Amino acid sequence: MMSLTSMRIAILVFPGSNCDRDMMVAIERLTGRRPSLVWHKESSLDTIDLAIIPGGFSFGDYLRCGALAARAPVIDAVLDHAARGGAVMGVCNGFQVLLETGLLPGVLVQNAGLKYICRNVTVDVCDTIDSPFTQNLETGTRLTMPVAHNEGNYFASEDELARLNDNGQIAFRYKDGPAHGPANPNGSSLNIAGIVSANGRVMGMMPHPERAISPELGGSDGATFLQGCLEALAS
Amino acid sequence: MQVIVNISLKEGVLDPQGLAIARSLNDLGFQEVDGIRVGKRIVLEVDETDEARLHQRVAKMCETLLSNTVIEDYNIDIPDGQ
Amino acid sequence: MQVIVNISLKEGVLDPQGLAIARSLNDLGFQEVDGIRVGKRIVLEVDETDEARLHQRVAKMCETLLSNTVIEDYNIDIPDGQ
Amino acid sequence: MSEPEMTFKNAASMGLSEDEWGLILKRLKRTPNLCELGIFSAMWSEHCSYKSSKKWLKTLPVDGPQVIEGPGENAGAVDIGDGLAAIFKIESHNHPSYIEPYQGAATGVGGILRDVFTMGARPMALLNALRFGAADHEKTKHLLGGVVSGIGGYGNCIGIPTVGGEVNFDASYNGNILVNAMAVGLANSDRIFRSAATGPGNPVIYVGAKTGRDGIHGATMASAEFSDETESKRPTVQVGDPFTGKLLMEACLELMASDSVLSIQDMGAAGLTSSSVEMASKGGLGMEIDLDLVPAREEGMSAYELMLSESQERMLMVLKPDATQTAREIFDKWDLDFMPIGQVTETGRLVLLKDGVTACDIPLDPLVDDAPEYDRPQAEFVPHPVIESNTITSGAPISNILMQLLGTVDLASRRWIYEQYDSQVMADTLQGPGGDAGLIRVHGSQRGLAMSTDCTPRYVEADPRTGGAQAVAESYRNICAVGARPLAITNNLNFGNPEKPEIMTQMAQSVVGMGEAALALDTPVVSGNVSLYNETDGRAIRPCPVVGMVGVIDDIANAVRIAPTASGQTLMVIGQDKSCNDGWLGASLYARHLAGEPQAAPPPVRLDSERRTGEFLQAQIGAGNIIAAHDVSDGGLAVTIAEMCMAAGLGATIASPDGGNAHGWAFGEDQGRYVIATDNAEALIDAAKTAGVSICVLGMISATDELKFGEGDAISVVKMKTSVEATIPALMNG
Ligand SMILES: Nc1ncnc2c1ncn2[C@@H]1O[C@H](COP(=O)(O)OP(=O)(O)O)[C@@H](O)[C@H]1O
Ligand SMILES: [Mg+2]
Repeated sequence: MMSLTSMRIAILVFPGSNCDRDMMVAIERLTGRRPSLVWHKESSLDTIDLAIIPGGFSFGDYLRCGALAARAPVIDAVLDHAARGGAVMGVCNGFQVLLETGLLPGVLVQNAGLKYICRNVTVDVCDTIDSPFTQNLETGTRLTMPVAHNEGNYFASEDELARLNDNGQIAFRYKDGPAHGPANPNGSSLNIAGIVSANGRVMGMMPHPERAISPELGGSDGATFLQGCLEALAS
Repeated sequence: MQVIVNISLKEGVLDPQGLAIARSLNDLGFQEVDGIRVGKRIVLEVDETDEARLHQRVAKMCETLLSNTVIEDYNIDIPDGQ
Repeated sequence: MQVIVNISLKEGVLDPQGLAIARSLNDLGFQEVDGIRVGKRIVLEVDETDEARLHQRVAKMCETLLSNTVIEDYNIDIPDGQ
Repeated sequence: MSEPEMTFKNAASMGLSEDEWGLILKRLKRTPNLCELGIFSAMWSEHCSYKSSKKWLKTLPVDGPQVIEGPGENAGAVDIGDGLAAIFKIESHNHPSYIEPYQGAATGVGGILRDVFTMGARPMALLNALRFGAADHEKTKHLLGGVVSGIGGYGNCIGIPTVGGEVNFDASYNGNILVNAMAVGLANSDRIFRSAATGPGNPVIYVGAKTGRDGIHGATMASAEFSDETESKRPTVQVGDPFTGKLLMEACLELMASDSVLSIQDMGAAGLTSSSVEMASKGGLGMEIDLDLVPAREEGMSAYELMLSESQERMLMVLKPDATQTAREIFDKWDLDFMPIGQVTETGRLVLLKDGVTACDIPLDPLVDDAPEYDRPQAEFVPHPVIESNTITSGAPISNILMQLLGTVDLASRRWIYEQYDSQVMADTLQGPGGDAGLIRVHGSQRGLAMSTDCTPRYVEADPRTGGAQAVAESYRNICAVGARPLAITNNLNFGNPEKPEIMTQMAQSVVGMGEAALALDTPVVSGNVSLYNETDGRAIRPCPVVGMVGVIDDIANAVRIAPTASGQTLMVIGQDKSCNDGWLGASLYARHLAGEPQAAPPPVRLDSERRTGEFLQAQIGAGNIIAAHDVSDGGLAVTIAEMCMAAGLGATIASPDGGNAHGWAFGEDQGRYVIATDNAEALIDAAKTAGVSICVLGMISATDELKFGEGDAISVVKMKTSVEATIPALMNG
């Protein structure tokens, strides 16, 4: 097992990304090592253990959220990395980008309330296939983290949803918890808040773990989640 | 009947989305793209068979809700042969 | 030349905006509205005079970027008389 | 191209008076052309010249050891320790937001952010002060929905958290809403950028988005009254592009770190005109610009249009001559236009070339220094009478009245609004909207910045001087209530037509009150904005001099919020003594909703005790003696206590006053008070005695769902919360 400090983590930065620094700070706090920020025009990635696509409004969310970012040069490198079984995590806008690249199935459409929504939500950790993103979290664990998005309403065909469900690819579902308001903030199918790929190596999620890394910021469940992932990837 | 409402930004109104998409297309090798304007295309199913009345009602919907007449223009298209 | 790309959601794909607009129109007294689907209408200025080639290039733009073919259909319209 | 000779008629259509036209002719010694006249009219508009307000703004206190940069630059700057400066300002976008609420509000946010990063600061937080018409007015829903999504649309996308603000509803804003946006940024104190041009011969660079025909003459429009006619004469609306705004912000901050920039100015109201004129005149120099080099979005734009366009996301800067290449590379990287368009000159003139000929050649002094300044007449102010509480109170139980008040839109939860704002991006938000002050951590340190915006227009209308002071005092309380030390303020003066003496009185007197309070509370004014002519068809808005305050807390671990944390904690009120068993109901929300809002004097503001109480609270929070604190504002003591219970999800048992007027006690809006929760009541009482601050016990937090006043009926906390949370969603969905 390698130590967390020796992990090589890249955070991709697109014009309009705005949670890149937050993610960098969170990861550095947990690993003691600053991840590298990789500009979208780069066409290759150094060998890495994890690629993270952070939240924000890449390319202004114009056309479709994540669409323009998914065609940026650096994405080819991410696809190669994923094809080699490399781990990839997308948060919020990063999740939208991953759907646009096809690394994960489905789409995120506009919230059912047609409004941007920023608040804490509670998610339930689901029983998933073997995945570094969930293996250190017990099924049924409740995590409270903020969401902040306008397009977080997960949609896929009935067949696709059934497949995700049966394969254990649903990682997080919105669940009633201490947070204010309805459990599902956006109308997402099957209350999906996060999914993993068929091989478990790619994850997309709407809640922002990097914003929930200490009690003064309103909670540490994001740190719990990230720590679990990092340890799994390091082992 | 089916009605199509096309909504476009008035001339001169900045379309940041169009600019960003055009730039991306250029970057992807579509150098021939000179400009893009993005509008909406709203397809309505309306329970009304009289074309004149349909047109008038849909115009009212555009003025009331569908278009932001300060910055947008709209046009109404009732496809033939319905 | 000018090209118009109409992008619409495939049948069966959820359209929260369309649903909400239809509901609002009903609430505003437009009871005759039965359903709405919202799509995009993208107007491109393209530096290409050969229609066949134009069509082919724009189709490629649609496949590469303009539409998400998992959930959207597109059609390309090159207005006459340009 | 020949253009018709300008006459007074042209000047009048741009909002200039006959005297002002005469002054232009005299200064120029000739007739201006269209472009020159446009430049004069923009620079002499109320918006750019402050011609009606300057006399009064000069009376505000602007100094203090904490002040690094007072009014006059793009934003004010105060020292927060550790070599850092908080840079902040508030600005209005009232008229554009009424015409197109989404874009108007979005560009308002974009504009205030540019003011802050122009100074070299990275923006850290946003706030907004909003005024809409009556909740049931036909336009309110549309305007509120549009403004809120526009604020979110810009702030969320650019990635700056919105951490606070305020909203009022009042029929006087039916035809003229107020949208004021405030931004707070952080910079190194020794790396603050200013706008004065330096060094004749240095290149003048245009960066950012291209120029189109957006919002031409927005500055003069913002200085004109509304009527149905202006509503139909809609100018091309400015469209915000937060994506380009974000790129511009990153590019400018990157460039500023490279030691290339000599001076920089954003293009806000009156675009290229005000930026070039201000840079040159502040530097005591001149400027020459070739308008053919200005990156344009549309074809065939005239000199007039290029100079007056209010296209967003643009900046003008003067660079060190040898830095141009470095700078260009940075802007290329961010895919932004970068264009040298002219140079600094020694002439003291603004010279513009278009199509190879001189399109404008005017001296700068008259544009700025000789701009008209008016001492407009005021009407005599007739004070509203002081009304005794027993003349308007009834014998209804406190519980009934409390539920009624909590059900009004005035006291409704603002959650529907602020959940549309990303309040947490940048991961330093310690308290977003929903408390007294927004609180953010200074990244990587234990220090925090607290901020709040406040104004109570009904007080200002009833007594402008008291109302002006009250706005400062309420902001001060909101900062103190989280445990922070107030530092300085910015202000946004929103009034009607200053040519009417009674409006002039409102403005002048409230500035006087604001100045007195700012001086007494040691919170000097470091920046601000004036928005006049907020009238529709001759009817003015309720006066609204908004105050935005910033404070600092040295150790964020000490900060408190409004929610008590456990049953058994003692609730006390600081700033009020036991004998106070009546209360000031004049101009209160109680009077508004239960007594038909009679004309009445507002509660007085006592600045010396205000400061004593505020400093006592800060000290006690710092010492760890206070668990939760909430200042007493709209709705009085009972509402304050109810809000604390709702935030905690806990009940409370409150002793009712002995005798006196129960409604006055519960709902009076006497100033200078805070409700706190503590485990250390004894220690607090002793400390208060020493500090000369009044304090008294109200009751105790209970582990139940019941808020109980004396022997009165218990009120369910859950029910109260359901009620306050339901009001705005019902308004917006209904
Ligand atoms: N327009 C707004 N934008 C963001 N937050 C808002 C807005 N309006 C109100 N809030 C938040 O709601 C809470 C209640 O507002 P208000 O009653 O004005 O507070 P106070 O009485 O302490 O000044 C505050 O935390 C405030 O920051
Ligand atoms: Mg308060």
